Amino acid sequence: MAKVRGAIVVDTVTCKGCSLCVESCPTDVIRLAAEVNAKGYNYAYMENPEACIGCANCAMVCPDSCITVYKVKVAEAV
Amino acid sequence: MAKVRGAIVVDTVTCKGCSLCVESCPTDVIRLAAEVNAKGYNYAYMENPEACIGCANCAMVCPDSCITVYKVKVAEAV
Amino acid sequence: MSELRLMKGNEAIAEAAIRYGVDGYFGYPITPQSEVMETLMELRPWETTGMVVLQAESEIASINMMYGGAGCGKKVMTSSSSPGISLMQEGLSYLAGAELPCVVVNVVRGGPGLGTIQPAQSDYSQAVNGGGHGDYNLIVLAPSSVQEMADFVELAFELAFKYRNPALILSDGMIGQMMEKVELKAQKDRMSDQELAEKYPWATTGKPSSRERNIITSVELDPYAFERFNHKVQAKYKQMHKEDVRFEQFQCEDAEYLLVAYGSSARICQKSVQLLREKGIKAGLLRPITLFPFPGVELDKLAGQVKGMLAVELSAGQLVRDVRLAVNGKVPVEHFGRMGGVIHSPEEVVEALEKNFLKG
Amino acid sequence: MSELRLMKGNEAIAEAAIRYGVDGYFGYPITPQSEVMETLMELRPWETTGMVVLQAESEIASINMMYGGAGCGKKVMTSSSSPGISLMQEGLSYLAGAELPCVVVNVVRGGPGLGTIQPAQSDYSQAVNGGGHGDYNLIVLAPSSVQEMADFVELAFELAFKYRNPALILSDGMIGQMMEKVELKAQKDRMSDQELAEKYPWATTGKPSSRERNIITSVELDPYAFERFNHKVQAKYKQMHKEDVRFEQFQCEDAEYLLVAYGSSARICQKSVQLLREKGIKAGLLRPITLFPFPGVELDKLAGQVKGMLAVELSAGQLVRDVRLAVNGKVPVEHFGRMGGVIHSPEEVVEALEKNFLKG
Amino acid sequence: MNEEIIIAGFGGQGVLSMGKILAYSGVMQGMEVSWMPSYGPEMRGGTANVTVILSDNRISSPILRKYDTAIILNQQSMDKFEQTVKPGGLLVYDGNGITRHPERDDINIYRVDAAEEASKMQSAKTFNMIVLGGYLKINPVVTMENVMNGLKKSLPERHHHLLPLNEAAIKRGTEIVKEIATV
Amino acid sequence: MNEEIIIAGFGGQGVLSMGKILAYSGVMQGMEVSWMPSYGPEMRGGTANVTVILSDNRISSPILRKYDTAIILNQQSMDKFEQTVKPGGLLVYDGNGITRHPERDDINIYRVDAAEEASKMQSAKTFNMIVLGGYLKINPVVTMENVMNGLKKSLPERHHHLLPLNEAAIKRGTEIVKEIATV
Amino acid sequence: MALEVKDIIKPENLVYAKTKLLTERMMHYCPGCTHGVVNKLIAEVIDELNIQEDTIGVTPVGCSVLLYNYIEIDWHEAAHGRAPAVGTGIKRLRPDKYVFTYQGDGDLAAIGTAETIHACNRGENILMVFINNGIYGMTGGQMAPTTLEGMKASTCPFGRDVEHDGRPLNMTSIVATLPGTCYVTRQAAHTAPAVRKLKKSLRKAFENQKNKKGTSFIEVVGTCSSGWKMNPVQSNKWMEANMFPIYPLGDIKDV
Amino acid sequence: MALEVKDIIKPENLVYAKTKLLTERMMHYCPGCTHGVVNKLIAEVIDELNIQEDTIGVTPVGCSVLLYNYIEIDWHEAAHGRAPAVGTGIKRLRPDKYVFTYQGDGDLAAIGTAETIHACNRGENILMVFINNGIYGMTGGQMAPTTLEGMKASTCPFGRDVEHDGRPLNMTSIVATLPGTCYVTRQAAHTAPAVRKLKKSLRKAFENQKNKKGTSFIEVVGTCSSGWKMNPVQSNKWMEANMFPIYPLGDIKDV
Ligand SMILES: Cc1ncc(C[n+]2csc(CCOP(=O)(O)OP(=O)(O)O)c2C)c(N)n1
Ligand SMILES: Cc1ncc(C[n+]2csc(CCOP(=O)(O)OP(=O)(O)O)c2C)c(N)n1
Ligand code: SF4
Ligand code: SF4
Ligand code: SF4
Ligand code: SF4
Ligand code: SF4
Ligand code: SF4
Ligand SMILES: [Mg+2]
Ligand SMILES: [Mg+2]
Repeated sequence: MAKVRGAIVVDTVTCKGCSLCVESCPTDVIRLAAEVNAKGYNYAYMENPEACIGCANCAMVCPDSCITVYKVKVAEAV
Repeated sequence: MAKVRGAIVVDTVTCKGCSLCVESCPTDVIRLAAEVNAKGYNYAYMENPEACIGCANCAMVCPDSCITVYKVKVAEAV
Repeated sequence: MSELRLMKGNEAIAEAAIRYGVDGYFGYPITPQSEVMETLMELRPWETTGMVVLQAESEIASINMMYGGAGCGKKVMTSSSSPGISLMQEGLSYLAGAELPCVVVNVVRGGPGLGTIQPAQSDYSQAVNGGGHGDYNLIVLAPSSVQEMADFVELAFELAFKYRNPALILSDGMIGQMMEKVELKAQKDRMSDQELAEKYPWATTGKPSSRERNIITSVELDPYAFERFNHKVQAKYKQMHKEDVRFEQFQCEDAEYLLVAYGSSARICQKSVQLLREKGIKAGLLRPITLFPFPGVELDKLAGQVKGMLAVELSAGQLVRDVRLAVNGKVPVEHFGRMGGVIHSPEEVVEALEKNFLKG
Repeated sequence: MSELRLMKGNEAIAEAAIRYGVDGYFGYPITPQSEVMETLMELRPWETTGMVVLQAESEIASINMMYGGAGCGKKVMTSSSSPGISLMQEGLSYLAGAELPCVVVNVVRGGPGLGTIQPAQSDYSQAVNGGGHGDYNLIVLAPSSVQEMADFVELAFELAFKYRNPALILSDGMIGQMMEKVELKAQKDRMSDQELAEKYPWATTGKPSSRERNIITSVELDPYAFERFNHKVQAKYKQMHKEDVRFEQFQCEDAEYLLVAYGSSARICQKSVQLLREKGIKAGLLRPITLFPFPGVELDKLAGQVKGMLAVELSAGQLVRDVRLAVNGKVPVEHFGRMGGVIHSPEEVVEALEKNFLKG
Repeated sequence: MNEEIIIAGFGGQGVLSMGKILAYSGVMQGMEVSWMPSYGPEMRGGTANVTVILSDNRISSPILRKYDTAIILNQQSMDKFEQTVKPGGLLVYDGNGITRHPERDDINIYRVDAAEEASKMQSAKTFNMIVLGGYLKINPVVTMENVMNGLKKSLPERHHHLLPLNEAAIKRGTEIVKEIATV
Repeated sequence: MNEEIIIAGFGGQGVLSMGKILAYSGVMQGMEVSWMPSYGPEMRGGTANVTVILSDNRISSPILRKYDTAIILNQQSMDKFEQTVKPGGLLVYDGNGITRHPERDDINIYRVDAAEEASKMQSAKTFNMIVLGGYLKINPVVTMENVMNGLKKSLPERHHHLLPLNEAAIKRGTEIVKEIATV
Repeated sequence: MALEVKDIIKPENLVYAKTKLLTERMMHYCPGCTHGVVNKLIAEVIDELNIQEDTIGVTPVGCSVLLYNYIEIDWHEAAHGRAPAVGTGIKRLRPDKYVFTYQGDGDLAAIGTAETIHACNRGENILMVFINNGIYGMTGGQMAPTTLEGMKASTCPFGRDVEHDGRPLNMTSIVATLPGTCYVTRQAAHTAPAVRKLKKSLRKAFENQKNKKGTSFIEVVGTCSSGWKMNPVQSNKWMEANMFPIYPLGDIKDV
Repeated sequence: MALEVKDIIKPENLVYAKTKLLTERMMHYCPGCTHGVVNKLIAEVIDELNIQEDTIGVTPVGCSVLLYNYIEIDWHEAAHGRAPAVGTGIKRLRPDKYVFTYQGDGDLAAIGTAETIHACNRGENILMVFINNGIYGMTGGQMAPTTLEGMKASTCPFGRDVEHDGRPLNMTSIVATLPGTCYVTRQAAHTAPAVRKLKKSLRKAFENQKNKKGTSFIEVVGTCSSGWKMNPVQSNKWMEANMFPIYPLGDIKDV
């Protein structure tokens, strides 16, 4: 049985820290950083990268198109 | 049994000869005159005064409020 | 092939528009200019030249449909009369702000308010000095015959496209409603979409990969950038004053008194000049054809020659301000005008000139 | 009881309107003036003075609600900024044509088009010379401080009712958005319907048997009657010029050069006068407070005294036309202005004056 | 040549088209012409008038206050325009419905009872052509040939079969016009 | 006295209200004042600034290009306004999030780490008052009494219970402000 | 013995006369125009309700622009399409008065669309009378938003082409969907029964206003013989045959 | 052994990236603004349909005025409320192009009411996108025609009072009644499923245009965290709880 692993890349320069991606992630991958970017926003990042399934929900709801999503199928580690 | 008799007075100065009264009269009382008034209109008049039942239909539809209606109840002439 | 016809000024505009190859007309009925759209609808140019004619839900919709069409680089026009033109002021300011060429016809009636439907020239200031907000001007042409109603369609479009600026034909109920003979030009082809894309690289045609996207807009939130834009626009107006001032002179060579009048008023004044000359008064007439750019330089020249000028217009005094500004005190400039739809007679103009300059 | 407060010009207008006893406000949001309606909605005057405040669906609806309220003899006002004011031009012409008093505030921003939301003075011609169609004028007041934003509400209504003519307060984004201290007047009572019926016999109040019906209208299809109406209106404007011209002079007594500026520009010019005087140049400032009626007579007087005038305005040159018309060539009149939302500094004005009159 | 004419009557009497035909005739004859109608909702009232000017020179105002000729087709127009005829000018009128006949003694007055004639001819539409014929008889400003050319130009193609009828009407007008007074 | 100040930072840092309190303090002290915000949708971008002028004389333009004092609360504002301080003028800034510190050597530079202090005080809302305290320490254009009066006037009644907290924050600001460079 | 007409025509026998609220001014409408009938009915209703002193009317730009010359009440003449805004201004400032607007189909359903919808949506406590004659009467018979498919007008001389101009707009059914309207009805004025019904509607609308129920909206489907190029009698027939199917008479909303 | 993140982030594994039709320009919207999501979706759909060279967009006056900075197509920026008229002008003269308008609720349902209704009634063959965030975002949060009952805005700081301002206006259901519209739907953009549906609607609307079916009208119920004075996440919740009952999602018309 194949498992799916995903990863996202957040453009931390343009991220406005709106948290919509955080809310939309089914596997609770994303958090907002404690630090702010140059615009003063707490940008998003992968807090639990292993949990990401590459579903792209986060990217879809991101108003600022900051998220790029990658996905691979991997053999289940039994 | 009482019969109803009516009569109308047309203001021939303001009548525009539109014929709407003619059309609306249930008893075919009204006609347009062959002559025109000062505005050039063939004004309305009672052609069959005996037929008038004073129903005021003509007056009601007259756009120019030219018609005054009178009505009396009379004993039926047997 | 050109053609001689008897027709109303309003009809002439419609006929000329089709023949010149106008792409679209958007309008809303109002007296005394409804014949423009009526004629177009009767002639159905969409079946011949492909010209679009649409009755809009209002003048505001018309002028904004113009904004859409003009942004595509198309030759679009509308016509209305005074109250309808007032409603277009925001739209005109946007058209000027987005540097869009288009032609608007105002067949003026007497105001203010609903006023009268009879001819007047009381929208001069609105047309020439600023009806809408912001520093902009329209190119303004004033026809004084049915022939010019026809001819100025072409002229207005040529100038509008030369400068990428809206042009207004300032007519009135007299010129719009009267019939005269008019020579209509032969039919021209409308410009193809391809030629258009080449000639008007600013037009929205759908963005090909070969160029940056075209944006028709009048917004600029950075004040310094917006000031630069404004300077650019002002430079266009300067250029217009150099290159495109048009006027007609009538017996000005030896004139001692000058009538200044445009449009329908100028027709009447031409007769007044005759009458004055018959009385031994050396009068002349300068008729501005372009009200913006205004023939101020020419008037200034004549100021060195004449003893007085009389601005004659169907209004309380609007053109007269531009005349005064042009001569800047060099000669006395007086005003004569009727209002509210009353047309002055040639004789009244004669009297007015005599009263102002020759008596007491 | 009057009260000292720190507030924005826009807020001051709202506060002053309530305190003066205005009956109704109709408006539509637009930057930089939305605080006027916002302040009113926050203050809920309908619960205190009974003043009506309604957000309309557009500026066109606003100005026509004004027409309804004003025809009833009520003190009604609206506010907007440039594009919104352009949309009101038909309505303003109707209000003038029906001789209705009311107050419109234009917190001007840079145009043309959507332009910028930064301050400008580029709606001068629209306000003063004819935005709408027909021969009419608005009474135009130009505040140059937050205090005047408050004070001119009353002044505008007094003049509007004196002449039965709409009045416009021509402000700009700077005066509207800035806070200054302002002394607010004590609350006045609104006029009762009964008093109104007596004071304004022309107002629609429902027709009692004691008078003819009142008709608020601007239509007159008979040209001669309409011309008479127009003459009557023009006579009002003459009277305004005699009785109600307002201006402020600053160091004009011995001035050799005169700055002419209004509103926000005049504030800056006051500093420029100081700077010029420090440089030994005898400058003065005339600030028109009423732009219509324009203080032309005063300028003409000063033309006999000064060597040159510089009209300073946040526009390409609109006020300058009225200055030139006033002095009619007696002295050179030059123009200096920034555009597009850029505010000139006092130093730039100094330079402009020097460049125009003192070098070469 | 400079002829300034007002034609006035009820709407529906063909006032405007009569003016247009006259103007077109002028064009055919190489003259300058202008045709200026009364316009707008006052026409609702039922009256219409048109000013036609035929001239050898450029025409200044198409709107006038005095006329060389008035062609008057109802009482209201008589009341309104009788006094606008220049002294020595011409007034042509249809007597139908006229309750107060023209009274001026300084102008030439002719009458053409076209309404009566049209109903005799059983062709109400020719009314205005009869009037035109009457006028042209008195003042032949344009030749009949040019009138027919003008008529052709101002009628849409689909009505060209009516040309003979109209010509006959014009002729009839020239026959029935009668002098009332001349100066 | 004539003090021309720009206060600039993120929206939400209380830039505008800080300016208003300062201006109201000036009013309380009998000065002429003006307060002019940046306005409109450019505020969407997340930055805000306000120009405050306190003066003994009538104020001409409330919009300036050079300032006596710049109070700068983020990097963007540092980039935009550092150069606008008049030589010999004052720049006060909060070090939080500043990646490029001020570099001018012809002005007086002070730093007040108000963000840090506010989070220590567990009261983010007092941030701007701490900054104000720091500024007033360096340039006491208004007395503390008038500042408190101004604060009272500019806060709605329902927030008056916060006055002591704000006063404490202002005091704290006077304590933590530190000199970076002076001319 | 037959009664003579002159014996019938006596004050005591009077059953119908021009209401005293109508002025002496002769109406400027063309012969047979629906406007005349509706103008009269409004006058009658105001008279019967005895609210002359408390009524302010708003006329449009359209053939009824001069309606203010005919009814003895106070009036405002509004700019084209803006009567609902003008009516709003009046009513908000004089809530004690009865306010009604009177508009044609060009005025109300073309240029004035926004004002119509928003006054109704706010539920302005006024009466709006809407004369739908399917044409721009005043300006000489141009196509209106309500012109029928295939119907000729001067700006669609070959008949309205719905591909080009869209289908007839039914404003009355739109305003009926708005929560601010309390009474929406479509009536006619071409026969005596129609006139009676219309009068009832008008009366009800004024009563709604008294009861502060919101906006009452009365459409009157009417004719324009000049614009339609038919005589008045033909026009009525054409209206029955062609207009009524598209604009069916009857109450649409009554809450 | 667990896969490293850097091993996943490889071009061949890419499943979602910013479409190339979006420019590099950073959007000026506030954090979490619905405009950003919808702007992006439009770009994606134009890209996917490969109609970039054939599409002309019309932006309104409202927060999305500068939308033209973000998508790589030709644009017109229209005056407040007039986008449907501008779109009409473009489409009539360039019927070969895809034309869409994008408007806020103030723009489309207040000042632009007449233009909206008449473009839809004529059945202009365009797409109209309508972002209903119940407020005037750009000008600082004033009441819109669609503001909910009791909802606060800067011109109704104590909540919309329906007695004073009328009830929320449902423009979408109005335009659905007009014969000119072929597809009328109400969608949202706050969750991934909502985004997928909305994208489908957008695609369908462009296809309708290709097939000359008339006006497609897509309302997107959205948030304005700045105007509503909530954070973006709260805003979405509030929207679900309060906006959706009044503006229920789903297709209203599809012919
Ligand atoms: C702003 C403006 N636009 C256009 C007009 C011209 N106009 C006068 S009435 C009218 C339409 C009349 O039609 P309708 O409203 O149906 O009334 P009707 O005459 O048929 O009763 C128009 C377009 C005007 N007066 N003002
Ligand atoms: C004629 C005119 N009136 C008013 C404005 C001011 N204005 C700009 S955007 C806007 C409304 C914005 O609200 P909405 O359409 O809902 O868009 P949002 O910002 O919420 O997306 C207004 C009233 C303007 N620019 N032009
Ligand atoms: S949705 Fe986008 S902008 Fe918002 S926090 Fe996530 S990445 Fe940042
Ligand atoms: S792709 Fe899916 S699982 Fe991964 S972060 Fe985004 S929403 Fe979460
Ligand atoms: S309805 Fe009236 S106007 Fe018409 S013909 Fe009869 S009386 Fe005359
Ligand atoms: S009252 Fe009745 S019966 Fe008599 S004429 Fe009139 S309609 Fe006929
Ligand atoms: S034009 Fe039509 S609507 Fe107007 S008055 Fe004549 S018939 Fe009535
Ligand atoms: S104000 Fe509202 S609509 Fe505008 S960008 Fe911000 S969140 Fe979006
Ligand atoms: Mg109609
Ligand atoms: Mg919105």
